[in-house]
Amino acid sequence: MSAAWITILLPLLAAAVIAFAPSKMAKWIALAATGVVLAATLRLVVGFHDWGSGDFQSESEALRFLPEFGISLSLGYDSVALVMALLNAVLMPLCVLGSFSAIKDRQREYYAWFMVLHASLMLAFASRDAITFYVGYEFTLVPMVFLIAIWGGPERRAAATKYFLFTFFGSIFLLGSLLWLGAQMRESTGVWNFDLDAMIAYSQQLPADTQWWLFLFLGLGFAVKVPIFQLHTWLPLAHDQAPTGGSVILAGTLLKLGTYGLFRIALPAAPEGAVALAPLWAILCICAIVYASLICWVQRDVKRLVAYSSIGHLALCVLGLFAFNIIGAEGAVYYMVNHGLSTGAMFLCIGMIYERYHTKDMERLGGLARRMPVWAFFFGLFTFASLGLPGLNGFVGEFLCLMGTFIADAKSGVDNYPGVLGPNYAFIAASGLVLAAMYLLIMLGKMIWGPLREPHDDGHHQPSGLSVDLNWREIGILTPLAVLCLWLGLAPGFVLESLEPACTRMLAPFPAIVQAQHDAVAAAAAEAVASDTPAAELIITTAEASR
Amino acid sequence: MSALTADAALIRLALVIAALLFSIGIAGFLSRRNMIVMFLCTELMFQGAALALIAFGKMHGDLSGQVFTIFILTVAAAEAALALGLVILLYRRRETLNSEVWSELKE
Amino acid sequence: MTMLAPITLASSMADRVGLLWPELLLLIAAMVVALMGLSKDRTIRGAVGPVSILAVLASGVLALVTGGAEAAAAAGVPFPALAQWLKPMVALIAAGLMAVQGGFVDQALEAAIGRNAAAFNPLRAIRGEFHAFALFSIAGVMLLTTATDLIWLFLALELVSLPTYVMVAIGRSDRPGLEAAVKYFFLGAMATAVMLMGFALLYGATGSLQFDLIRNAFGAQAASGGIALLGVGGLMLTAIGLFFKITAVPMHFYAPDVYEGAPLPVTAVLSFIPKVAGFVGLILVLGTAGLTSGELPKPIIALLWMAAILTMSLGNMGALLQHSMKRTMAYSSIAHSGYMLVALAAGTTDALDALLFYLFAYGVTTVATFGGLAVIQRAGGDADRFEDLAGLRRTNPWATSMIVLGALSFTGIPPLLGFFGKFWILTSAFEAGQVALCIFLVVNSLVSARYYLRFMATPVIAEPDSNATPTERNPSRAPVLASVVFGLALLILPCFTGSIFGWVQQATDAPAKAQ
Amino acid sequence: MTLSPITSMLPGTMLASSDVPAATIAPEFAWLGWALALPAISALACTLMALCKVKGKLPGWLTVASLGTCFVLILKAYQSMPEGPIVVPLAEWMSFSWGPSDFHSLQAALELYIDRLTIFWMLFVSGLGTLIALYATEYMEHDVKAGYARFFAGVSIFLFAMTALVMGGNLLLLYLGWEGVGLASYMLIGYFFTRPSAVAAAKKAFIVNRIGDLGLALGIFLTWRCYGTIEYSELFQIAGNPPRDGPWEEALIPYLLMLGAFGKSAQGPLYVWLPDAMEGPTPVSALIHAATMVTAGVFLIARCYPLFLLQPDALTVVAWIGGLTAFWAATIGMAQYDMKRVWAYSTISQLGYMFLGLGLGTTFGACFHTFTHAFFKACLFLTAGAVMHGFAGQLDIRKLSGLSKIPGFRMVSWFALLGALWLAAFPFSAAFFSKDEILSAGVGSDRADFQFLGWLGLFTAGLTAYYTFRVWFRAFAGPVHFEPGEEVHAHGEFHPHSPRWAMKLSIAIIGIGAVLAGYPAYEAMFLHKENWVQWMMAGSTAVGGAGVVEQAADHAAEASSGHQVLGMSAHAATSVAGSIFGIGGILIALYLHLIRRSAADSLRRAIQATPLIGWIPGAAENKWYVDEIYNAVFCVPLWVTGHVLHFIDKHILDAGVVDGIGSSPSLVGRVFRPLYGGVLQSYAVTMAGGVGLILAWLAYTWLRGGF
Repeated sequence: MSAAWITILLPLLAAAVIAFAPSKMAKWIALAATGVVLAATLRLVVGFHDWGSGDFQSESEALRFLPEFGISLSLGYDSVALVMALLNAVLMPLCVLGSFSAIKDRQREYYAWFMVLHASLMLAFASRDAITFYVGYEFTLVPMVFLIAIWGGPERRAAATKYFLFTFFGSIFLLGSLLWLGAQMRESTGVWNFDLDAMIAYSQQLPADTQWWLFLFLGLGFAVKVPIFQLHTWLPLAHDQAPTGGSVILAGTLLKLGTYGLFRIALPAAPEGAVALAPLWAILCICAIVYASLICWVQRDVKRLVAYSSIGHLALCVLGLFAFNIIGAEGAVYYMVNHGLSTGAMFLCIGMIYERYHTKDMERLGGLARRMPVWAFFFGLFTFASLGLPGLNGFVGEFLCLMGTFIADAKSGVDNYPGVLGPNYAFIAASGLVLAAMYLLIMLGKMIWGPLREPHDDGHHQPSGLSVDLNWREIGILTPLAVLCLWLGLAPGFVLESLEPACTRMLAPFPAIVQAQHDAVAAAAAEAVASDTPAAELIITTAEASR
Repeated sequence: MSALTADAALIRLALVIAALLFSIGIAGFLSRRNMIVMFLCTELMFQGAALALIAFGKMHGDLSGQVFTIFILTVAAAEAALALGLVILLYRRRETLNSEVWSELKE
Repeated sequence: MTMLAPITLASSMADRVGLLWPELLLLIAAMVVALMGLSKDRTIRGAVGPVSILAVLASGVLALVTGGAEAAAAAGVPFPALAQWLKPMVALIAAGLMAVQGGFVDQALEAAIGRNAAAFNPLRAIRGEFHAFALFSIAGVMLLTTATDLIWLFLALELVSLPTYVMVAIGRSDRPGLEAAVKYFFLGAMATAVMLMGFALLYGATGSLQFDLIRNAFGAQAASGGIALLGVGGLMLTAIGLFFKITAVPMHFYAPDVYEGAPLPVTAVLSFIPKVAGFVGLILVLGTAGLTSGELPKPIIALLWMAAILTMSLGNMGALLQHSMKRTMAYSSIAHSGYMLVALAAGTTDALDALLFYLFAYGVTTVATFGGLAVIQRAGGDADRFEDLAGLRRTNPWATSMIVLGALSFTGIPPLLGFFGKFWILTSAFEAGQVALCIFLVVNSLVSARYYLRFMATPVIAEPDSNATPTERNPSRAPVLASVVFGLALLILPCFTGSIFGWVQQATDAPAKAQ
Repeated sequence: MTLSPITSMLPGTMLASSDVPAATIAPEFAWLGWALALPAISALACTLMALCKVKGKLPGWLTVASLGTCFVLILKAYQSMPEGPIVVPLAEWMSFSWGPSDFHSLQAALELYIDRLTIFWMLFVSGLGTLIALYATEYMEHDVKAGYARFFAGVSIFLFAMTALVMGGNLLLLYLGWEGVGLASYMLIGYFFTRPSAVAAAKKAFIVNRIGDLGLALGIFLTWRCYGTIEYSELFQIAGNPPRDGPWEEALIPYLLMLGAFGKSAQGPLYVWLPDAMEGPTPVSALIHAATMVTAGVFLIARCYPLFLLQPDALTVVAWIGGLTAFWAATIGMAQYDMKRVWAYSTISQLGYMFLGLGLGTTFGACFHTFTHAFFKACLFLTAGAVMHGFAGQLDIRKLSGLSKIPGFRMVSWFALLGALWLAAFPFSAAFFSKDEILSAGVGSDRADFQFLGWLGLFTAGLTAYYTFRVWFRAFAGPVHFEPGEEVHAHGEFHPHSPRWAMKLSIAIIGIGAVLAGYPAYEAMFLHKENWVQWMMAGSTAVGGAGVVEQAADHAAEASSGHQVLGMSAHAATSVAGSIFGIGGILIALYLHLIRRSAADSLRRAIQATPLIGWIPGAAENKWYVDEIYNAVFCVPLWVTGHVLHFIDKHILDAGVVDGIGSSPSLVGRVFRPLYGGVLQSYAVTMAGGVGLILAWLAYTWLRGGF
């Protein structure tokens, strides 16, 4: 059995075992399983065939699952998928470890759901087939809903319901679009085929207006998951109410399914549509950056603050994707990883505080650097990673996304990769740099600096039975993340290099399309000038604006 | 030709009667509250259909319509048995044949 | 004019007896079971359930073994291979439904008789007849699949319906049950009359009751300028009559009340058996007018289209407002009929296959869910409020898991079986160009998620209200067993959807060959 | 490279060739990487020690040792450095390439770009860094159990980042250092993190700097867009080529870079963070917020001078911002009572001079002033630190007097005097020459606006002298009087404790350094040798400006007939006027703050009593209410917007739209509820009606002609 299969089947097996194992054993089984999965994923990385190729590289024989529909369960990775799988594999054991003391009741169910979540995420990242991707993508909902609804905060039921319905809303659009595309393919080729590469190859041939609709719906599907501005309201609630482990995975990898889906399916499948809709998406993204940042500023609940910050951060990531150039695309993928690590780590940190004080209210907590210096160090580190301090991981992705956006117009001089965005978008998006610093430092100022404030209403400081500062287990959770943050910030070279072929492949159809669009606008402008119509001025203005 | 004309007229008449029977059945079913009457109305509808079958059979010179009618009669009889049994059960419970008393299940 | 067409009916029926072994087995079993139920010996009475289940399973196996698509084709069955899929499928799910009924017996009386505290009363220990009726109904569905003419269709449909009326009425002779029965019966009779009128018009339009002849007549009419108005009217009335069976708008109004009033296991039966019958009837009747070749008269397609949209939407919207689980399931069952009507409206062979598969997925999910719900009860009725599920995870984790799985499958969450049902309907409808229907379908899935979430969440999350009287455990293990078997099937069968899809496709392949 | 605009703005000079020499790749200098690595290692080690709660002075000594080694490495580089700039590749960092030509790659390796400007900057950065770290080993000793390791981790991070900033071979590495020093600054300003004011100051510093960083980042993007590279070695070679982009984009580059420089160097509208930054421990104020970090903006412009030279208007803006900031900060500095705050405003003011110099085209003057300023301002801060250390945090000049007469503080006082004289640009002090270089370029300019800026600078020099000596005369001279500050730990009578050897040694070395900083000028003046600083500028990217000044200096030396100011050469005129302003300021301070201290108060009262200008003293003490205005104009509206958006998000978008849509199905479902009324006949009627409706719809559609 190949390592790829292990990453999916082992968690499922573990879930089954946990369901019948003694309650005390549950967490250890989960930890062992996630550890093995991490090892298997590392094995995949080591055994990755060809770092220079952007193609999906098969890791297993295709299981002809539903031959009538051309659906096969075949696992494979390109470097982007592999990086995302690795991110998930790294976060999972840490989440399990982080739940050791936090989850006291219904442990078996908790860890079993976690394993199911693990498997479906791994399936989504490893799928080469649209339907199996969708299976993994969609099934993540179920364990997550239960994780939120059972072990969540006081508003857990509302949060879980909203999360479920809202993201289900998105994914039915995704499913609908995929099936529609499959049916179209069947009509023209005579056979059903849901292989992603084949679907994308087919779909790129579709006429531009068809692609417009296709991208609208595919994009809508992923937009909910990302979440894109105006479709985001499920996120603060879900993050806020989820248990720590759930929040970490939600922020760390579940949201990435949205951006990964854009990267893997929506953008390459409907490049014409993507180009046509890119300004709309970009405007939503830059709105989200400002909007989420300002809302973060006035949050009292630290977890909610970090949740809102995810909206802004991921908007930047999506902006990078819509730059349609290699810098933006690689930046976006890198940013996915970074956001997963740093935001995940922040949620872990907040969880540790919550376990000790049973509050996340920044008005009641403060100055914890005095009480918990080690925790404060980690929290500060991840905060700075999150606000994009160079030398830490966040910066690399953020910088590349912004730069990709900045140069993404016809004049950028990037012959191969002209785009439809450009400096105007980047200027506004870059304001996020300042705003993020603002709210994150306010948070830091309240949480770790200043005079010590602890909630005293429960009479004693350590109702949790935990040590004052972090214990070794907690340090062990945060240290790998901290090391990764530093390492990815200081030496991004290898990862960036390996991402390049896959990004190049994804971007292949874009230059011609964008160029054609620019040419068309320029031609229209020229024609208008030549004929000296009254509309000439308007068209020229539009043409200039589009540059 | 006259025989044919007479047949056609007969068939038309039979069909009109069938339609009337069916319509009366429906109208009765919708308007009456007595369960026995309601059941009889459904029987009327059945018989309307049966009459139409016979008329059409005549029209097509085919006997299967009549065969069908016999089956309809049989089934109607079975249904009548069922209906009467049910009505008795209901009557015992509520001492009335008014169907409106059975309206506790609703939104 | 006076020359009569040769009566081929009797002879052709005689040929077909060979196709009917499963039904014969079921009819015999029904009688045996009815007699066993009269026995004073408690062990014999107790064996009624297992015997029924075995009989149903055996009939399914028999259907597989005897098969004979060729014989059916020779006998003029419109979809000769349909039975090969439908009979075993119905048998399998019916076995599950019978198992869900396992607990359905006058427990107090049985116990009293066991203690010799009460005399045996065959009128109250109704188990025997009850199972016999169920078996009759199942036999009716099986008969339907090999129907060759309208008479057979009519008789088989009545064989399906009449026992269900009785089951509702005598299931638990309490007031809700009786009310349900009276509504079900009278409205059902009216719908049957409408359907019969449709048959009459069909006969009038084509001059035949046999499907192949009707098809030929319609084919000729269509070739020469379109099917006559009389024929269209006949198709329409027939379809509307059958809508009652499948609880499609506007003939669905009885469903919530009847499902709520009937005892839970009967509700389970109602939500599956008549539905299969109705859809098979629709397939057969509409098949005469070109269902699978996309040549249905436009008004019929429009009717199906409208009915599909309304049925999905009204079903799901209605379900959102309910407190009774059975009532919710009634609306849910209406909505699922709507999904299946989408396939019917799409009108391709592929869509038909999708429908047949969906029936299966729906049936399996129904057994899993109702089996799970049947593990709790209350004195004098079902435990029917959502709140009754609270705390179920402690008292019965298996049932809880299965309810969750069932709800997920109903919602269409991959990779459960229900997802593949929707998947197939959607792809086929997309392929047929019914984009609007697809959009309605997915939006309705979304709406439905909300109330299925209650089925998922309440047993897992909610804690029972300490003031409320606690629910009782169903003494029978059969429902939970059925639930677990079918619930696990929801998880496991998707691994074999490839084979199942192939099987289903064969069911409708044959007529294409025959033509 | 076309430089015609700049020739027109400078007095009759022709530019020497301002082409930056091509850089050679010199892997053999890889040992210079240790200058980057040592502080990094020290930072990591100190962080670990902080986490492990190491008690003792080990972190301090480790930092001093690593910084000292770093200084030695720089010295060695100074000696062995070849003529032209070199590029030392160290490692990969971020690199992309997607095509064969320019504009198809983004290279940002971990590489060093070493020219004389780099070495010059690193010399005083690492040198002062070492000394101030040494000073801090003693100054911070009362925190050995609390934040000692954390403090030195911050200092090490700062040195690492500053090294990356100065030595980095591309703009992205500069950005890394840029933000890195911001982090260090944040950590160190907020060192006393239990004080809310310190936390707020740290936050403010970082955020205001971030605004500048935003400009820098965008400038980097735009640079890449225009030139296809962000590596200095390539960039400066092709900077004069017609840019790839339109003129608009190219013109914007220096403005964006400038924004970054203003943020880091507390200029123009972004100066507000620096005074608050004095919440940090004094060594930090000396090192980061006076001597080194704040000069990063000067460095940035000097480094990217070729890009600025292409846009003379941008340089004009730099000059104006610098000149006005110098004046503005001086006015506030005159009214402050906290010694460190005065020095902070003086830092802003002096940085303004440097920017003025950059804008006027005399990078030499600007860098020279940076150099001298680093020493004397560090000296002033360290003496202030010694006072603070000795008087339990007391820095209010109203509560300190005559410190020079207190035993143990004599040396401190005299070095403070030295620093004050230098700050006041007392004739023949080092700063006198460096300031003179800048102001003469303004006064001697052809352009009226530059002349105005030059005279404004001279006037500001007078103000500087006044407020500097106001502090010295108040605190160090006069009768002995003191009140301890808030950080009194011991009970009983308060005894000031005088600094011990490490602090004294550092102060002494830095003080001597301040004196020696003038040596290049003396050398040029008396030995007629080339000014050493100017030599250091030559061949660097700042060479354009240096070339200009070289010519200008030649002109001045020849006392050519043109561009006479007040009948003298611009240099001479500036020197004389500067001396007059400076000594005048000192004399006024002497009268008001030493001879008749009551006169100061009565003057203040008199002004306050005068209508129209009565508000001035109070406003000046309150920093012209700039913070309040910023708060009202930027912070409060954004904060309110945040609340409004949060309300919209929570109650309108989520609870309204989303939940509204979510509940719409059940609302619609409610409409149909009456149909399920429970009566048998009504169901029959509804069914029949439904059938009728559907049939009617079908008939209607059919009649209308199709489906």
